[in-house]
Amino acid sequence: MTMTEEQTMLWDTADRYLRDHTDFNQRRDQIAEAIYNQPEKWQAFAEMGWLAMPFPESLDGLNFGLREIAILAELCGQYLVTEPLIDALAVASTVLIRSEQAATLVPGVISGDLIAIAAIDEPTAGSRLSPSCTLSQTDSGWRLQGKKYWISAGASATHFAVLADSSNGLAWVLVAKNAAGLSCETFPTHDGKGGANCHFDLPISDDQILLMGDAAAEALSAFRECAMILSSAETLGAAQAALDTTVDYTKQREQFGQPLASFQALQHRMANMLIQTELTRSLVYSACDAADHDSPDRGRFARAAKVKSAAVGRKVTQEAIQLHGGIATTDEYIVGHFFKRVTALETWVCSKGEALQEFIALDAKKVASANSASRH
Amino acid sequence: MTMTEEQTMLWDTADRYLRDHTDFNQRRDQIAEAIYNQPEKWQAFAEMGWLAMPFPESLDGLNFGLREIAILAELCGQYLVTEPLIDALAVASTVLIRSEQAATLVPGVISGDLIAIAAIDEPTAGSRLSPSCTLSQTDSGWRLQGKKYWISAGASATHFAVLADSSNGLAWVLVAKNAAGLSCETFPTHDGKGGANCHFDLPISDDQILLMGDAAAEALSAFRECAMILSSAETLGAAQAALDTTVDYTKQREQFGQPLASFQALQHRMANMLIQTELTRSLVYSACDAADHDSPDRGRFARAAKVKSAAVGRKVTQEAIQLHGGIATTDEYIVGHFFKRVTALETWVCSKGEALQEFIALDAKKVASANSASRH
Amino acid sequence: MNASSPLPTDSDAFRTAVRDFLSEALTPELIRAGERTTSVFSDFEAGRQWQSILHQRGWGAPDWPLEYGGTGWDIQQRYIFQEECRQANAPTPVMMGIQMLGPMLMHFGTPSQKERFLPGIISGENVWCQGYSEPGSGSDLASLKTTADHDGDDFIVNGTKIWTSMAHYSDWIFCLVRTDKAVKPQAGISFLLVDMATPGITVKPFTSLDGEIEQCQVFFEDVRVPADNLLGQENQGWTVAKSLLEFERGGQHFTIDLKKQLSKIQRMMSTETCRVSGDPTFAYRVAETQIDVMALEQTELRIKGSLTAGDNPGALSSLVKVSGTELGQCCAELLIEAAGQSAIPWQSEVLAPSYSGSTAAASESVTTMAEYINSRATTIYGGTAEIQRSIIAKHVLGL
Amino acid sequence: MNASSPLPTDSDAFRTAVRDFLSEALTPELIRAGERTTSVFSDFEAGRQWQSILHQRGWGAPDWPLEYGGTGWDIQQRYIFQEECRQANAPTPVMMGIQMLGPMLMHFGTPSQKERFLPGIISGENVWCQGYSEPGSGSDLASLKTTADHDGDDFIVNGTKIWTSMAHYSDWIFCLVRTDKAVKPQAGISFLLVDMATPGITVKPFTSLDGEIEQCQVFFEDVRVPADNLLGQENQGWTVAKSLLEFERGGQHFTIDLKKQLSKIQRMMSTETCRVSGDPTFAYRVAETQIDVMALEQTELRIKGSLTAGDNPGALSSLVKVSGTELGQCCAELLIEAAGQSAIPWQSEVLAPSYSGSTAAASESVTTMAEYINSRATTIYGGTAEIQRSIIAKHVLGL
Repeated sequence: MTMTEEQTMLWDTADRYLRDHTDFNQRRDQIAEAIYNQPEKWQAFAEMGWLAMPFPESLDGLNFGLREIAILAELCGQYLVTEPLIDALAVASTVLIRSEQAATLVPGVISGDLIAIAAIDEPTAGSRLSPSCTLSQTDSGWRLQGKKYWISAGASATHFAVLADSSNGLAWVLVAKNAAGLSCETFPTHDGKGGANCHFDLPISDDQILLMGDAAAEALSAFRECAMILSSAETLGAAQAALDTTVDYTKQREQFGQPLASFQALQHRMANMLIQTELTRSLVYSACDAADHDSPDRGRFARAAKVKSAAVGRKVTQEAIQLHGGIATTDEYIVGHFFKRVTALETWVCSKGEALQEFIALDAKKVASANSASRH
Repeated sequence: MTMTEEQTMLWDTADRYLRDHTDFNQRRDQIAEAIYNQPEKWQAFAEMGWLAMPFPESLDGLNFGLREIAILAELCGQYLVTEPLIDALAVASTVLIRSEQAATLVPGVISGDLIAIAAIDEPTAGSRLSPSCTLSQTDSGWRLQGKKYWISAGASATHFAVLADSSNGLAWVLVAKNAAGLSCETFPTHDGKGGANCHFDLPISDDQILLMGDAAAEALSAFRECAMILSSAETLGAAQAALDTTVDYTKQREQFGQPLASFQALQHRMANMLIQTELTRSLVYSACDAADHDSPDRGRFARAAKVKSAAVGRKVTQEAIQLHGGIATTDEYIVGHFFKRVTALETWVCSKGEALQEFIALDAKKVASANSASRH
Repeated sequence: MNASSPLPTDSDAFRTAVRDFLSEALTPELIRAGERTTSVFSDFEAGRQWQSILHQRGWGAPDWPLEYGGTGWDIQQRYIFQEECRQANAPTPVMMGIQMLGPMLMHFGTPSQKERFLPGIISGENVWCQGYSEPGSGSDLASLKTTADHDGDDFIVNGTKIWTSMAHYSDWIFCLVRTDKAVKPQAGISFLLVDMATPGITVKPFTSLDGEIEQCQVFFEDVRVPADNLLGQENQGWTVAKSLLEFERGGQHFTIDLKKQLSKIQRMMSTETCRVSGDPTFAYRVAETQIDVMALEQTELRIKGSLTAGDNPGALSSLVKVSGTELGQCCAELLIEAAGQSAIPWQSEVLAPSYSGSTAAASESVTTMAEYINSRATTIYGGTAEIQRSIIAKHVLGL
Repeated sequence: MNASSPLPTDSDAFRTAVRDFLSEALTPELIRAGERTTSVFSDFEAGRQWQSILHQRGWGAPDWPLEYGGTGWDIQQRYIFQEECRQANAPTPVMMGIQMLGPMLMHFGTPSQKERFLPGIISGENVWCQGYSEPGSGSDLASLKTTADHDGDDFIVNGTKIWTSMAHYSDWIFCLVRTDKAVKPQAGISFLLVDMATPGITVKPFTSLDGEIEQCQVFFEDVRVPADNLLGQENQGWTVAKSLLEFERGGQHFTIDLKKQLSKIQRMMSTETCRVSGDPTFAYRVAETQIDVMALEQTELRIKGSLTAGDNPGALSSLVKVSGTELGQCCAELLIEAAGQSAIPWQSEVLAPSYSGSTAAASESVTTMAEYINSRATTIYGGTAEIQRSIIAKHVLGL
């Protein structure tokens, strides 16, 4: 029940690379210059095979499971990676891979050239599940019209995978960021990922339409589940790092002639942080396993992991700031950045509240089916 | 904004009487013998005028407000009074007083001879607001049929004020406990008040029908509001007493060579108990004032007090047990009894959940009317 | 603690076998004793009877090694067994001998001690209680004052123990006593096994908050105990006890009971007469608790996994105890809210397994109030939640 | 603390007068500065301008006594004034001089100190910052190390102060310095008023977590301060500071802002595009927060009542600060959830009062993320929540 040898190797390699290539002050400078994805880092990710992990060997992928990708996500949380790793992998492994264009697109993902980011949020009355952005047939072919806003990591995208409504139901459409008819405003975000707001009004060729109808809906569902799990894993990594930072700091910092760590009220609060972080860890890993083994409970586990990690990530990083005191409120100190990243992850793709509502719905189904089974 | 002189006097007198006439071990013995209302105590309550407080001078009452009755309720919480004081006053001041029989009945309440307890809960699908218990007209007159269960203080009742459904809407019916056709099982309760389950199937004379239709519904609403406030006040008194007991105990009890009270983690938890108890106090007194001044916000305040006191009473008494340790889990030590009483008060007449739902409904109404006012 | 945690894979055949046994062996009265359990222990006589039945089947102590009468089951099977017992409402016997003393006897006992005591423990013939806490020594156990002085080949014990569960039913008590006052507190403690029938012992039962009797105070006045009854070396009692505490914490599967409570809550929520059935926040709170229970279950599995792999789960056990007991309190709160006013009656007599009459409380809420009240003790006994948090702070976080 | 708490009775005429003044005096730019306030302080220049306008109207320091330029309003009127200012989105100036130093000057200052400093404070001409905390002395303030040594008629100050809000804009600083190292920590501290233009002072601003600059570190290197600038007796600085802390805690009306935030949450909940509009649990959480805010408001009124009656509200002030700040954090959480993904853009430039263009964030969520981030600091500055709880434990509960 420990990590497999392969998983341990992956963890160690990724941990070493990120430790060696992460500098907190440099990160702040880059963000200030609106650099959210360093080309040399992204290239290194590609070379280490991270961008190939979810794909089948037939597409030159490494055929890894979510459990392995979650290792990267956890480390992204720990090292405050701003590169669009989980963003790009979540879309590629659930939407691009399902399309007929997979064989053309996936190599670009693996090489690092194609960074497709999901565009699902809208400023208007549409929801992430039923968009008001439309893909419609005109005399001269398809046309995509509408707005997609608040796209996390959108500043690093080469393409957007746009969720739209069509006469055939949902559709996923791939649009290059530099396409004529796409006006895209990028902006900084507090977590350093860089975002984008997009207005689409442009013709779409058939090969840009990735999926339509049921297949698109299925991909949306898979994408959301994948995003829930990866955001949970990254939150876990950030929470653990915030806890570790706090433990280190309180051991060193003295007040009233003794280390903060010797105050019982603070000790018990750090114990709570550990308890909650470990409980979250169990759920996150189990959610990965449930997905990788296609367990009938996979949907419940993904949502449970999302709900728990969102609550715990918030609480643990808030406590980390409080236990540090003043220093944690400056941008120059790392611990607040875990808090900011966890805050952004809370609402990415699926909020805690949405996940909880979906958990209840899935649970009611499960109870109903168990009851009907027991009646037979 | 301090208590009026009259209120202070009332508090001091009641406090002195209850302190002098309360013995914790005696209380346990009495409960074991199923004595929930000591006749000599009840007589003393009557003589001190406590049973006359809510009634107008025209009925020889003292014409006090809820703020004054809440002082008694608070002290009942502090001294773990098992006598049906708030139970009897809540019904008498909202239901009996509204009836045509008030002039006949209230003197009995004031003298202590008539103890009418509200019978509203039902074991069947009816709710406390729309009973399945029926008052119906037969050839030979009225007939009351149905069950009322889990009547707190029911063991001390001389009469039940039964909420029933009739062809004219709601009805309040007064039934003597020894009436033929009423089968009443009394039972002990963990809070020492003693309860009753009743099956009614008996003829009812006109003078037993206290209220019907809109007047009955109005009385129900007044009764519930009064019960919410008095249960909040009693909860406040019990929570304060549990806190005081805990503070005293932790100052004396030593572990690891120092008083428990010197451990910071425990200090901060006791500080939280104080903070929450004081916040509750403010709401409870304000709810009384709102009711006594017939403020448009009286309904919101009553529900706010109920919600807050239920949450705080639970938390504070649970913490009191935890901070004591083993000794608090025995029936021989007082602090657990505050917890048990607060637990019973949580669901009496109106639960925290119901109060919260009603608060939201009232709030929506308030927002809507404010909006419509601002449009004019 | 970076262990991956596979989901449980049921061994269906094993489960069926257990289930078949239970449906045969459990009488209606035993089942009622299980159903009307309001604390850790079921009705004492029902529990003793059930232990004897299990022992006859060879299942008296599934956690013990085969050589001492264990079952040879793997961890998964032991979990399934426990789960099925709870689902079938088997009563819970007094387990201090099996769960706590047994493993320590195996580890520290002389061959003759093992031979003398283990059979009576597994058969349920000898019921044991635990004498650790004293009136002045709760969380600060090492400050205990009960003395055992040498007198020829015997010890003479004087002092008192408190919070001794089921002492009034017990045949034996294992206790910590002070054998050296000159050294620092933990170094002068020994571990003694004492026959409760020895002259000089008196037992004063306490009525618990729920009105039942489980806790006792035990008084020792010049109680003569043969030196043979010393477990481990003299003045090494703290080491023996510490391993016991570790074992107590590691061996618990809280989620079996938690899941059972959650099912009950969900059943109640879906009945029309339930006060909370229409309240969406109640459903959300139940769902959040469910998620917490899932997280704890997966953590228990991680620990089981590391036990299988031979690792020391260490302070993760404290984590499980804190979360398990606090989630139990949370479930008890949800249940009391779902029961509402229908849980107020307090009828001790209906808790007897022989009672089959009607109850003043709603039938599904007969035990709810007592369970809620008793749930408050779960974060106090066996090492308070505060002590567990301090252990985590010290041993996991290094504070 | 058994005070009864009547509901507030509004003085409608007064409220109307204030409202009329505000609607005349507040320019669109000032209002935008108020709207886009993300912490305690609005845009500095807008705040200074507003203070000057208030001063011209005679309302520069409503809490001050009439003789020093106060308004003579009763507590209720001051509350209404503050409420109307917040409702109208008036900017919040830097208030350390008015709220903190002013009262202490009146109490401890010499006649010439009062004459010299108070007019500049109330007019907004002289902005003051507070120099208490040091890098090694946060909660443990008495351990501060900045020294002031006698040199003729002057003090020579050396050391550093941290978390000095708005020091980079301030004309003066009031600080605690050590004037006697031989006595126990609290006894050797003095209270000094220092011109920020004095040679030897350097200010290093910090970027806060939200990207804005409010906090600074101030360095003193052989800074010469006239002995006239000593407030109170030498070595009595702790007494001066303590009364200041009391004043800071007692003088706050948290519920004005809390109610404003709750209104905004309710407005957002009722819009179709809001992510939480259909979520009943969100509505319940808002309601529970509302109830907590009502409880705090009634508690503030109780304290105001006892102030009016001349009593010392004592540690109830700590209670109000803990609850007020923690409820503010709770509201900030509800807001961030209501805003959802629409709050992620981080555009510093749009916070400027002169900015009237479009924003990447949803218009109602422009300040939401920054407010949420900054809310975390409210339980740290001005005495952490932990310190407040310790004060309550010690001074109210006597632990």
